[in-house]
Amino acid sequence: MNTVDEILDYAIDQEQQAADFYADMAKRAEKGGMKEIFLEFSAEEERHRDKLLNVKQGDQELHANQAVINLKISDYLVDVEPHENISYQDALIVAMKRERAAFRLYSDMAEKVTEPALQDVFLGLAKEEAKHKLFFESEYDERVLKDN
Amino acid sequence: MNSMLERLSKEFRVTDITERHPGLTTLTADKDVAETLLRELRDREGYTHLNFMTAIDYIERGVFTLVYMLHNYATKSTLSVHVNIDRVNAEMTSIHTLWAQAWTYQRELRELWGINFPGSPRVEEDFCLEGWEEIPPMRREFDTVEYCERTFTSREGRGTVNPREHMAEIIFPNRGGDK
Amino acid sequence: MSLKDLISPFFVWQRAFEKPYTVGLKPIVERPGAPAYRGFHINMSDDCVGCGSCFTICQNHAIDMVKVDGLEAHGGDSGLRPRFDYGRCCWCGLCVDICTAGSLRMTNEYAWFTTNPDDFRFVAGMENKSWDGRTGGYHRHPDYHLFPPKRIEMEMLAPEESVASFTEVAKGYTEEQAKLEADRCVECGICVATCPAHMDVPDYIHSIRDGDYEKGLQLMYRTNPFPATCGRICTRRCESVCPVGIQGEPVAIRWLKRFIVDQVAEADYARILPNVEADTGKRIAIVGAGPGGLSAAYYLRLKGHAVEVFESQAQAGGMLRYGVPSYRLPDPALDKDIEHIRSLGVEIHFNHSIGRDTAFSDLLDNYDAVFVSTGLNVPSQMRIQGEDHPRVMDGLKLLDDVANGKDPQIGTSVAVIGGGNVAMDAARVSRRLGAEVTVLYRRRIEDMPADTEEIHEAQAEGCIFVTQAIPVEALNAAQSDQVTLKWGEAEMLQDPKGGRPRPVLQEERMHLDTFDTVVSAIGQGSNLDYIPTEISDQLQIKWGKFIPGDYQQMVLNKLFVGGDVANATADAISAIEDGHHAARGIHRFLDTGQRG
Amino acid sequence: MPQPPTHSSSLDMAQPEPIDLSSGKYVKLWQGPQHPGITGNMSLELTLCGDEIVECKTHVGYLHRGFEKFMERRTYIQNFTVVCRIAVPEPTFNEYLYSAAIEELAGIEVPERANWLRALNLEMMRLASFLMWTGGMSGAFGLYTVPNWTLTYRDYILDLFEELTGARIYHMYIVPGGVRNVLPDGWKARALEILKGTEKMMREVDRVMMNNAVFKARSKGLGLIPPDMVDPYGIVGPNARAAGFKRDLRKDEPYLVYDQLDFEVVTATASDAYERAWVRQQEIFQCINLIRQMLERMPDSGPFQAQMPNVLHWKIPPGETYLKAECTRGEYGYYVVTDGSEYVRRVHVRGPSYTHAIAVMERLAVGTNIADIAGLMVSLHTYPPEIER
Amino acid sequence: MIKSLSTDATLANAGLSAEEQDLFSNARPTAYEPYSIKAVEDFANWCRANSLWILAFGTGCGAIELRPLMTARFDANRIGVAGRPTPRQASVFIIGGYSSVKTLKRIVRSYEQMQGPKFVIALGICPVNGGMYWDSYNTIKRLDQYIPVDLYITGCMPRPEVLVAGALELKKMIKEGRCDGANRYVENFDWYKANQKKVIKKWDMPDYNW
Repeated sequence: MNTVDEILDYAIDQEQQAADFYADMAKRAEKGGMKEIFLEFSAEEERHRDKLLNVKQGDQELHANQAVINLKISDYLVDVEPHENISYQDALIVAMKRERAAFRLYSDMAEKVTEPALQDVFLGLAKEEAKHKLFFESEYDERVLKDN
Repeated sequence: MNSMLERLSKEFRVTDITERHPGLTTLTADKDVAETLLRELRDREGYTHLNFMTAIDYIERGVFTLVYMLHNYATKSTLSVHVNIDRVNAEMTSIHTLWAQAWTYQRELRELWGINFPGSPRVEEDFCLEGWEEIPPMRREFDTVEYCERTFTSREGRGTVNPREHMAEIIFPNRGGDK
Repeated sequence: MSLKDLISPFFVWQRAFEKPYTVGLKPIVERPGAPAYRGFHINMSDDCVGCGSCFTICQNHAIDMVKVDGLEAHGGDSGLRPRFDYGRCCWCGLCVDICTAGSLRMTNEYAWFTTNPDDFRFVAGMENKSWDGRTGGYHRHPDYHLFPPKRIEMEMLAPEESVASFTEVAKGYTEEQAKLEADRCVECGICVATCPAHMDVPDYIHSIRDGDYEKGLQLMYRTNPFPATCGRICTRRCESVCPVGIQGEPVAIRWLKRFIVDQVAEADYARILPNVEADTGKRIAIVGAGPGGLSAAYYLRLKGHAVEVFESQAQAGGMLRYGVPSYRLPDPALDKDIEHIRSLGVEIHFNHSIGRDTAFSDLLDNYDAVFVSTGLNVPSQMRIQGEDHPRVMDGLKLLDDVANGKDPQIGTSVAVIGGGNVAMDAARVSRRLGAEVTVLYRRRIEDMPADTEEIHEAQAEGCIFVTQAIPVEALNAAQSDQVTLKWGEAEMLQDPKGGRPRPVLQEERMHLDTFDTVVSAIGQGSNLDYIPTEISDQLQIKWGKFIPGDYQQMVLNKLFVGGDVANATADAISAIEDGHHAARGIHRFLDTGQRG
Repeated sequence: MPQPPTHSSSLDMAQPEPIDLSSGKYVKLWQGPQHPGITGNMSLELTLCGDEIVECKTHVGYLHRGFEKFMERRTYIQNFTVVCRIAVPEPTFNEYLYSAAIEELAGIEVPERANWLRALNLEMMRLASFLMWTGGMSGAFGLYTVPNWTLTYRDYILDLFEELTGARIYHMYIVPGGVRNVLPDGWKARALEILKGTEKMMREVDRVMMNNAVFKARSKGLGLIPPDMVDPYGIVGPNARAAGFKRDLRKDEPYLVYDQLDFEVVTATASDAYERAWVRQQEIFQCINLIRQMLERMPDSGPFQAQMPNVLHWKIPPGETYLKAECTRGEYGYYVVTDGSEYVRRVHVRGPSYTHAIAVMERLAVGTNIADIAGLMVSLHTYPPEIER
Repeated sequence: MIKSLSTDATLANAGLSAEEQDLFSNARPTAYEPYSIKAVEDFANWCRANSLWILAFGTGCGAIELRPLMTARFDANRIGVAGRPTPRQASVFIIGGYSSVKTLKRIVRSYEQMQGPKFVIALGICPVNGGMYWDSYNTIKRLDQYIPVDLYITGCMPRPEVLVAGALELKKMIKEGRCDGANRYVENFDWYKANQKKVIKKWDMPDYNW
């Protein structure tokens, strides 16, 4: 991965894989209502993919310097294995963890490469994933940690 | 004071003697002894001042209660003499010879309550009202709002909405207790 | 006549050299009204809640409550605003004195003349007038009240006494206290719209003033078959919008409700309350004997339908019995409500679990309608490392054990995690079991979803509150019957999109504390596993909750849902209304075949 | 000084021989209701022989609003705003007596500070009312300077009222349970300043009016009230005090804080128009003195309203009471009957003008001159709205 | 408002007894015709505006604020306002608040006795829509049903300051020729009379001329 386009292609592929993963989960989900949730997640990932496609075509830009809140919820949660009878809470954990992993990956890559242009792309992608993580963490904060 | 009230209850068969507050006592006297009682109170007991006289319409009991408020300057005590009279063909002995302002009160009572005081000067004359054609207005059955709506006109364009009903209509039209 | 008498009048001349008293020819400008002058009205329309107290007190009928453009009725605001008729107003200021919201006042403007008498009419605060923005004028003195601003204190067990047993903490009003408290109601009816069940609050409070408690009970049962319960543990959204509470304390609607129920003996219920209508021959199955299910059962039974309730537990009441500790809701009170429902002929099958003992599809096949109200009974996991530690327990289980008379073995030091009502209950129950209790909560006290009252009582009973504390791990402690909780401090971060602030863990500020037991009470979810996939696939379910249509009806015509498993608020009164509304829908559906 | 008679004889209420208007000897003349020489909206039906009045009949009812009727359909708190309209120039006494009667029937104890503020209001009202009367009295005898002074100072007092209560005329300040507001900052100093000016002005009025040869000549001997007329006619207040009766409710049956204040009842011997004016003149000074005493001694802090129930549905147990206070014209009284409901069962307002303007006026007018009738009327100090309510 | 429908040239004066019929005229009122030359009419209006003579008839509580108005503090004499004892000399009739039915009779009588051009100011709330006495059996609720009103001043009571300002406003209106109340009375005479007779039960007076 030496060019910006290559990196973006990789990232787009990752998002596509995620979308497919959730679509597959939706098919397999047994619990009432979880199908819709996974389809929503899948759609969310497709939105991410589309955004990167736009970036690749030059219609949108990635911002390496934007500030994204890190709620750090996923940092201390245990890993959950996705399965057919997964609950909403666990599904969110899966999603958060996936976004967190991607975020870590891009951050590491940014540290490793020396070329500033590539570094910017990786940082931009990391921020993008951080935003995605924030989306799921907010959702978790709102719907699971509601203390009723 | 007490001895006087005792004497009154013996001689005039007054009842319902109640002290309302220090210095104000109410009692009820029969219609036929009322005038004598008032004269007695004025001449022998020092109740020389007639504060006022008025009537209360106890429509549920079918009586007018006439109230004579007398005051004794020497003992600083006030006596409220109640006399119940029939609402139908209401009539009472005039006391205009006892106090000079009494006939004015009697004119008022005649006009606003429809209580007659035979022999009272100018009692037939209009007092507050002029050309009044309805039942005397101070009687309880006279509905002043209904009369106003019938006789006078109010400005148009008014109208109010009850908050509770309004909210029920907007927020929960099909909910709540069955109507 | 003396000479002096002739001369002395000439003293008038000495005034000829004085400065005249006369005011100038623009007296309105020169002489504004005094700072407390009762002039023309002004209404802070944003603060006004449209309660109509001004309308009620106005002896001249000078005020109309009118709809105004741009204002809609919503919870706590009728959307109406007072319109003043200056062909009636006498500027007595009673409307200002009674104004519950404190939004209405008078300016010191006093001049208005016109050739058209119909001009003298305006909606204060909504129409532009020359005196808008004036600061002077009459307002109510803070120490002057036309109704008592403070509520009558409910007598409570002292904290040291209350932690010693499970005796009910609130002692209930005496008749005298209840009448005084009922007297504070201004009868605006704003609470009615806000109450999920739309109870006729002003009316039953009125019946307390009249001393007619039987009528009060009848009024309550029109919309709520759990008055004894709600009179103790209702979340009372009515009180949160009570206009009396804007400048004082809201009317204690909950305690008054409880008072009415306490006045009427259960034996008299049958005489006072409505009886069952003639049998319709329809059969209805209800899943779950919680407030939602039993409320539906009650109203359906009244209409003459045969009702069967399936309950997996050994007793009816659902969360009210197993989730609410008895110092808040003693069993006799709950039983009073439930017994009346059962006395009408509602049949409850105990220890009967749908999915296990009867298939869900059988219900749909065998009954004319099915109402599902299974509640939220699965505690949410914290999903942190070490959560499976034997000394970590969930709050619902603790409450369940205590309700069933089992000893949960919590030891003497307990950490409760969470800030909801379950957490408060778990904490206070633990106190009663003799433990030192620490409550750890992610956010601040004011963010706690638990009742303020409960928080205060928990504090009074000696629970220690540690806020902005996020548990991250449960570790083995030195002693095997203890657990060490690793938790970090949190900073509150404003959500840029709005919403309540979110806590963010600060890794550098971690703590390790050791407890005998850690009780997690961070929330509950539903369990809908009893519904087979082929049915649930047809239904609208999201986040573990049903999404019902009108009249609580699902896509399957026969299926109605309600309670915590179908609403966002997840409290008893909402469940009761869901049940009532579903009953209305079921009756309508069975009667006319109409969908909602 | 004549002593009040203990026994009064029966009144001779036999009507005089009807006057034969067709004889041409008599003229019938209506004075009022539209007439500058009349106090308020009322009228006198005079029969004249030359310019001497041989018969006088008072006609009232031009201001009849039926208060006692519509008060029966208003709640207790609503009525408090209504009652002040019963006597326009002196609304405060209505507010006080109505509130006090309601409080007595409802068993409400008013805080001490509210009592001082109430008494202060009553005395200020008395002062303002007397000032207006002084203007009317001198105006009735053709002295138009004095009204310009007194009405201006009355206006200054109304300014004080405005600051304290929020209104000039209808203060609606004394409310069942207490008062509505407390003295604003600096109010006392301004009040003392105005009292000083009023006192100075009243000394000048003393010279210009009371020591005026014309005024003396016209008012002395006019409308003489003999002492034996006082009780049978129910004459009260300054009219009775001018006839030698030392009767003042503030002294005899003290209400509010009057038992803590230092004052003497003013009396005169012959109750003619001049002496009645003189008594009122002295009472103005007494009034100023009382206000000063109160300003000095009244508490500056503390509650000013009793613990009140919710007035929107205030019920008062059955009962009846009659409360009275000494207003500028004498005994002002409220007779209130309650029946346990949210509405008052019966309110009767006893205004001293009731007898002064009708029975007394009709008697005193006979034999006086047509030119003096306005002066006689003002000297009795009558307010028509309290007669017919 | 309805225009006069009656074509009768004379009034019936039905309230009068036979012997009184001869004592009063039965002519109908006539409307005021402005001068044909505008300058003359303007000058006449200027004169009228600067001598507002008020009828000294305190019909209700509003009279209480007329005293400060006419004395030193507010001194309405400055702006040409003076009190007149008789309606024949007065051009402004100030209705001081509520009017009872008994007073209304005298108000009508006084108003009709006033020489034109004449103007009516209604003080306070009661003449507008009944005010405090909206449920009183003895007060009228809308003054404009019985006599025409040129200017309303709201308040209870309107303060002397507003009365001064109101008088200045009336002056302005007169100068602009906008005060046509008296003409309205003539044009809708039958309507006003019908309203008056509806509430004044004892109509023992002529219909218009005194």
